[in-house]
Amino acid sequence: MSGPLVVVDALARSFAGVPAVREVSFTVGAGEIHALCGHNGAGKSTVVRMLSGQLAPDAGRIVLDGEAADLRSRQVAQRLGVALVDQELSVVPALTVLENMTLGDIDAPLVTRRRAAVRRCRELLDEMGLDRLRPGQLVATLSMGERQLVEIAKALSQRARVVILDEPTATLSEAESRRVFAAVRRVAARGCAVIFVSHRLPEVLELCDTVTVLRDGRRVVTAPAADLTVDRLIVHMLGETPHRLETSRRPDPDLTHALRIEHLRVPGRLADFTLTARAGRIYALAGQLGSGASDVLRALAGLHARATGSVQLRDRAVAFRSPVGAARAGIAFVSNDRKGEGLFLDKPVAGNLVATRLDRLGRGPLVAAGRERRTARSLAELAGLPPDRLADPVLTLSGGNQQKVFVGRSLGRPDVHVLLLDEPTRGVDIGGRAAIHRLLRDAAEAGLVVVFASTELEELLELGDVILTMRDGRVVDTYPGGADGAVLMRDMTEGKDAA
Amino acid sequence: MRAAIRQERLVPAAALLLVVVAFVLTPLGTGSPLTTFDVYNALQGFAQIGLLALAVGLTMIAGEFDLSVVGTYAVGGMIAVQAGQSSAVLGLLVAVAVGAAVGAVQGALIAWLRVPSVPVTLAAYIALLGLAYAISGGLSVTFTNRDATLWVDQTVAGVFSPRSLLTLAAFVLVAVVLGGTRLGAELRAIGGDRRASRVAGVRVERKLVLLFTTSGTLAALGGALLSFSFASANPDPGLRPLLIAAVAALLGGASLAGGRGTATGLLAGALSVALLAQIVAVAYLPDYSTQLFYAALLAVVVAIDSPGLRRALERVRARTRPVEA
Amino acid sequence: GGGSSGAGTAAGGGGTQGKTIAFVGYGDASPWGAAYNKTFKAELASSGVKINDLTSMDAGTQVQNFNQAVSQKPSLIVAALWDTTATVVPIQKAKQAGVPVLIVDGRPDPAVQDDVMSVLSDNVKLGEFAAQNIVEGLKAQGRESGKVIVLSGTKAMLVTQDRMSGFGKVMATAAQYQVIEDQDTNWDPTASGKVAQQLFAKHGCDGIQAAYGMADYMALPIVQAAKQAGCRVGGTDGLVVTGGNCFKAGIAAIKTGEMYGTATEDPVTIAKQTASYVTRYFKGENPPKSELVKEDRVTKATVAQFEEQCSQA
Amino acid sequence: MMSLLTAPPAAAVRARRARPGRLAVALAVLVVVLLPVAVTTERFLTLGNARAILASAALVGITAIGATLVMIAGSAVSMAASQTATVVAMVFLATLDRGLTVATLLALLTGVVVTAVQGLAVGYWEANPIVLTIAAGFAIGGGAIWFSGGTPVSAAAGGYEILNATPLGLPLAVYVLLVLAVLAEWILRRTTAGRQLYLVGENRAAARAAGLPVGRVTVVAWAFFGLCLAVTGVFLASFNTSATTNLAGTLTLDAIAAVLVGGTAIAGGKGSALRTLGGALLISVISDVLLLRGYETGVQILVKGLLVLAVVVLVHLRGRR
Ligand SMILES: Nc1ncnc2c1ncn2[C@@H]1O[C@H](COP(=O)(O)OP(=O)(O)OP(=O)(O)O)[C@@H](O)[C@H]1O
Ligand SMILES: Nc1ncnc2c1ncn2[C@@H]1O[C@H](COP(=O)(O)OP(=O)(O)OP(=O)(O)O)[C@@H](O)[C@H]1O
Ligand SMILES: [Mg+2]
Ligand SMILES: [Mg+2]
Repeated sequence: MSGPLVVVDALARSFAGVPAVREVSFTVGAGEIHALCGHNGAGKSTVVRMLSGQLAPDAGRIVLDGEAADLRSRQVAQRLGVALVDQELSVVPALTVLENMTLGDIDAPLVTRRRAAVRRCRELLDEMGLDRLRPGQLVATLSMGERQLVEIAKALSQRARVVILDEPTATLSEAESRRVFAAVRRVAARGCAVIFVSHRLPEVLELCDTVTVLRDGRRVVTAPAADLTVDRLIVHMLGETPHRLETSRRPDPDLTHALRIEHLRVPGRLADFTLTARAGRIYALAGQLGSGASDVLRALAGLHARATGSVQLRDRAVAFRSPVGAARAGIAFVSNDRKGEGLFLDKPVAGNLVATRLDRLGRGPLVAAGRERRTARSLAELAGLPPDRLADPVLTLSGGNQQKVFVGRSLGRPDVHVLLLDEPTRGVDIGGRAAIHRLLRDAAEAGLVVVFASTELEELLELGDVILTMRDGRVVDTYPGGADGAVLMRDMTEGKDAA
Repeated sequence: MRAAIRQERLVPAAALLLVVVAFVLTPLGTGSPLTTFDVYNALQGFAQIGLLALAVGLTMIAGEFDLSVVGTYAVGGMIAVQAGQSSAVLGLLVAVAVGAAVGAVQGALIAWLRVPSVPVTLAAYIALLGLAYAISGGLSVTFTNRDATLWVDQTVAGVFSPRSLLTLAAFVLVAVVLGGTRLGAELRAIGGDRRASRVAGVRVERKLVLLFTTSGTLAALGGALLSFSFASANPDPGLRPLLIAAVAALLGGASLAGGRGTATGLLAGALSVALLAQIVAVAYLPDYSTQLFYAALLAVVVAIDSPGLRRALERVRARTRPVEA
Repeated sequence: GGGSSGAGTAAGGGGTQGKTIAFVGYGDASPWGAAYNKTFKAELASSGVKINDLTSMDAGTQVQNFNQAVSQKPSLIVAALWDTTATVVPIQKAKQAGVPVLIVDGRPDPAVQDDVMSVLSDNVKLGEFAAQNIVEGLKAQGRESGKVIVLSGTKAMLVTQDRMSGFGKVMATAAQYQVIEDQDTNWDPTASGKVAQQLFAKHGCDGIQAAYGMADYMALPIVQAAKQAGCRVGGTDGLVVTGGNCFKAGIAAIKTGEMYGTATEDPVTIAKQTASYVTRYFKGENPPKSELVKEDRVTKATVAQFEEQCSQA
Repeated sequence: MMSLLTAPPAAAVRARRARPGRLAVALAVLVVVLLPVAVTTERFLTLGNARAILASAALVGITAIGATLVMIAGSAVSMAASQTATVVAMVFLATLDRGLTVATLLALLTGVVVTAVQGLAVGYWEANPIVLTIAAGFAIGGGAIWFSGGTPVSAAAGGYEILNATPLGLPLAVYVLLVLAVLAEWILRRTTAGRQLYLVGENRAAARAAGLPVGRVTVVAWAFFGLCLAVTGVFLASFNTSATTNLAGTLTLDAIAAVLVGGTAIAGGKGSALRTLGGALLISVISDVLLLRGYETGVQILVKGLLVLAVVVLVHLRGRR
């Protein structure tokens, strides 16, 4: 084997006349782990989709092992040895773990040989640290992280020459990510070319051999990871250094505006949670998946019907077992599932911005069109959205801007007193992230109680006035103002006992 | 969550058990013992709707709904009779070929143009109904091939007939194919999450065309066998066969949301519905009581399958027992 | 047993006591069926005959139920047929099993005509009556010529075919009146209303002088459609409408002059006659193998006489 | 200031959209094909025929308008429409002896309650609407026979004739259809509940998580549908002057066909009552042309089905991104 295993040569692709990828070229050698970095909408996934046979390039070519490859479909790509973990979670909840492992696999025999398949599945699960799962278990019963791990295990198990992972770790905990890295390294050591896409820059630098940075569909640089630092990567991605947020910490002493949560419980998920959250401050729930952090938010938002306990806002009891009750009490929720539980993707940006306040936009049961337009426009301005996109479907916005719409929807509402956000910047690039953090900071300053959950250390430290670490459905510790990242990480992953 | 896996087996098992028990207990009400003929006749009823239920059920598993099967059923019966006057086998083959073609065309529209199946199959149903009318002049057509009529319904081993055996065979064949090959999982994957199946490498389009071709074939076969048995073909069977097939598929553990169901479940569903009709006949219950039974059974299916109802119950439970360790 | 008249020989004679009838009629969801079933059961209630209800609403279930009836070996099967050809084999099976069969309402398939007893509506006659109503009505208006539309019941049924043959026979005797449309509206009142609307648009009020709706509930929508299209109905120069299967609303329309006439085939009369036939048969009185119910033509002149009879359904 | 800044890109966006889509072309083709056939059909272009087209679209149209709201709200279709309309007609006729107003109100109440109850289950329990309405159809149909014994219901008294009036030559039902279509469109576009219908229909989980009153909005849609069904039932009753169990015939599927031909998405979130009106009229025109051209019943239905198929595919191609 002489030349590189994968040659991407002047690949280009546009959507509706707007270029998403412009003449991108790079190569990946056998055994190399090659990162693709870039801010949201830079074109990473578009490159990935062309490489994996989901999307036809407008121009350019892909050469695999010295031969020009026409990747017409996923099947063709698989036959040529390209395995994929898509950016979107792509396991089917209606199937078992085992069935998912072999679904669409061109090497799977037409007639199922069950015993052998179960054995192989077992091995793969163990390798991923998923020894608690049974091959016959429905994926619907798995947590999001477990599902992601199943998908990764599947891709890594295929007899592939090229393995592409598009943001595989976005929903994973630190510990889970480690296992994935180990597996990726094993696959690379076997002689595979690995293409790895992630927004988590430290992990990129740790895992990968080479990094290609994309910006606005163009390749900016390709360099050995050893020659890069996080800061230099960011400069490449954005073309400038982002300014860090300075945080103001002025607590509102007025406890009458507080959100009082007492003994909040969700059977099987949240053991006991008590917190008095004051207006004007941002509370950060630090916890990996399954820690209960996101369950606190979901319970408060009325999405856990089995939640018990007592919740008071401004000295009034909150009917928190239904979303309507929570909303009526003044609680707004931004889910971590933007597509499924967040935006109305086919509706225009303006319609999404006003979706939750239609009842306040007119007299009685009517919606006043003029008021609606004005509200949408001022919200777009507030959220930093391009005003010329107000009439476009949200679907056509980049991930970062979609998230701004999602957050912006709950801003400037006199009836909202509490803002709950689950992973407020999931899959959002650094620029978009800073903008969203600014929005949340402003919201707190305006007198809202802000509570968010996150798995990202940086975000927790940057945004949280009070940080609560959580693990196994309980609060591990509370850090009012400033905390050490290492301490947080230890709390989240090991709890107090290890201390 | 876990209920999902159990449900596709629990519902058909419970439905069948319930109906079988009721069937066995009918002598208590009527005073006359059950005979093998009662079982034979129930299986005849099963033969009448079984293939239709299988066709509808399969499309449901893949997250689609084929309304046109009842049109294909009518056209299939009509063609089998008209083309089969001299040779029943020929008639059967022509009918099945037409059914397959009709299904394939719809499948192609649904798969390649990605039009949802309800609009397409509704329109196709109307057109097929018209076709059945047009080729028969709106009249029932008599099947003069007496041998075939007698053959399909002759008693085999006391309780079976060639017709019910063919229907059973179709179920077994589908069960083997779905259970023993990748096809079963792929069908459920398509119904469960189409995008993910595509990303995983399932050839969704081809599978959909295959699926609708199969449902067209099964429906036409069902219609043909029925016409042979009746010695006549009726251009307009009405919507009832479709609704009963849907009831059978739903009792068989399939769900309109897709991704759920097995061939054995569908078999149990179809048998339940057929037995229920037989109970109504044996116990001399009024005809409309079948409708009320279907309504009651479907109400249970609806209740089991309603996430909001489950949540409401949980909410009540959480409120009545607020603090627990 | 006597029963020399019937096809079966086993059950006739010996009185009504202890006899069972398997009743494979139309289900109660059909209004005609409901009235028939009620009367038939009531008539035999005191006779000691046990009636096993196997009525149903569609051909498929009916075949099942017919076979079920045969297997139970009742003294007699009484059946009203949805699909005449589909019941050929079941009737033959009944014959083989020695179970006598009595067909009511529409005639059975000619292939098994000789294997059964029957009490039949006179559908040919009913068709003739309808045509007579139209011819008489048009003549009364002094018309030299006229165009007629027919909205029929399901063409696939012998009942419809028989009525059309009677209708055609009489219309042929009045060549000045011409049938210009004959549409199958499937015993569906909505469909017949809709088609009527379109036919009035197609031919205009001047283009249609008379209409035959095969049942009153199909003729009344024609009246409404004509009125909504701005056409005159009844009177000296309006549309002449005739119905069939007389019932209450039809009688009312005849009284107001909106319908010229109708014909009987009311379920009560035939149900009573069937009950009497059954009784005679069980008592060994050897009723004729096939009886026709006497049908009547109903017009304004005779409406009072049939009002009671037609208001049961 | 703002508009100055944004004008050019907005125009660009609009220009991008204004390109004739595949559908515009396809619909144009359809019109080009249909129009000559229609206008060369004898008596097609007459007042009487226009009246017939409107009149024959009226009852299916009224039901379809209601079904549009239900479909937009993401509740797909109801398989119990014809049974509900029939029962309403029976209630109306049976209570006419208490006066037209009382009978009408009772009939409307019946339709609204029977249908809104299903809406409750769909809205609050997230019951599958198709399964639920198949069950409801069986229950209503079977129950009606059980209670009535199958006897047809005749008008208990007169007074309904006014509903068959034809002001300005058009049946009253046509006016009611137009009023209901405009009312529905207004509800959909201008009221909070209407706007929320689209949101609930497009993404129910998102609407729920956002605290929108998903259940209430769904019930509103179904109640309106029930009202439309009831109106259909009342007109059916007065048109036929008596109600048998098959009174509403093929109403269920006819209404669904009209909604789909009008381009409402079966999955919810998109659609319009006025376009449903168009769909009902288009189907009516097609049937009318075929009848006027003298095709036999079978060919009429066959061609109608094929044209509905063509329209459904065309409409869908446009809706696709
Ligand atoms: N199917 C599509 N139709 C139209 N535009 C698209 C489509 N897919 C992607 N785009 C656009 O192409 C650009 C590149 O998107 P891509 O998904 O490749 O970005 P990315 O770098 O993967 O971003 P992220 O980090 O958010 O995943 C974006 O502007 C996006 O909106
Ligand atoms: N699905 C789509 N259909 C049509 N056009 C699209 C679609 N997605 C993106 N585009 C177009 O591609 C262009 C680039 O999209 P992108 O989402 O990167 O814009 P952006 O708002 O600058 O992103 P970001 O805020 O992440 O930098 C946009 O102007 C948009 O019109
Ligand atoms: Mg961008
Ligand atoms: Mg991406």
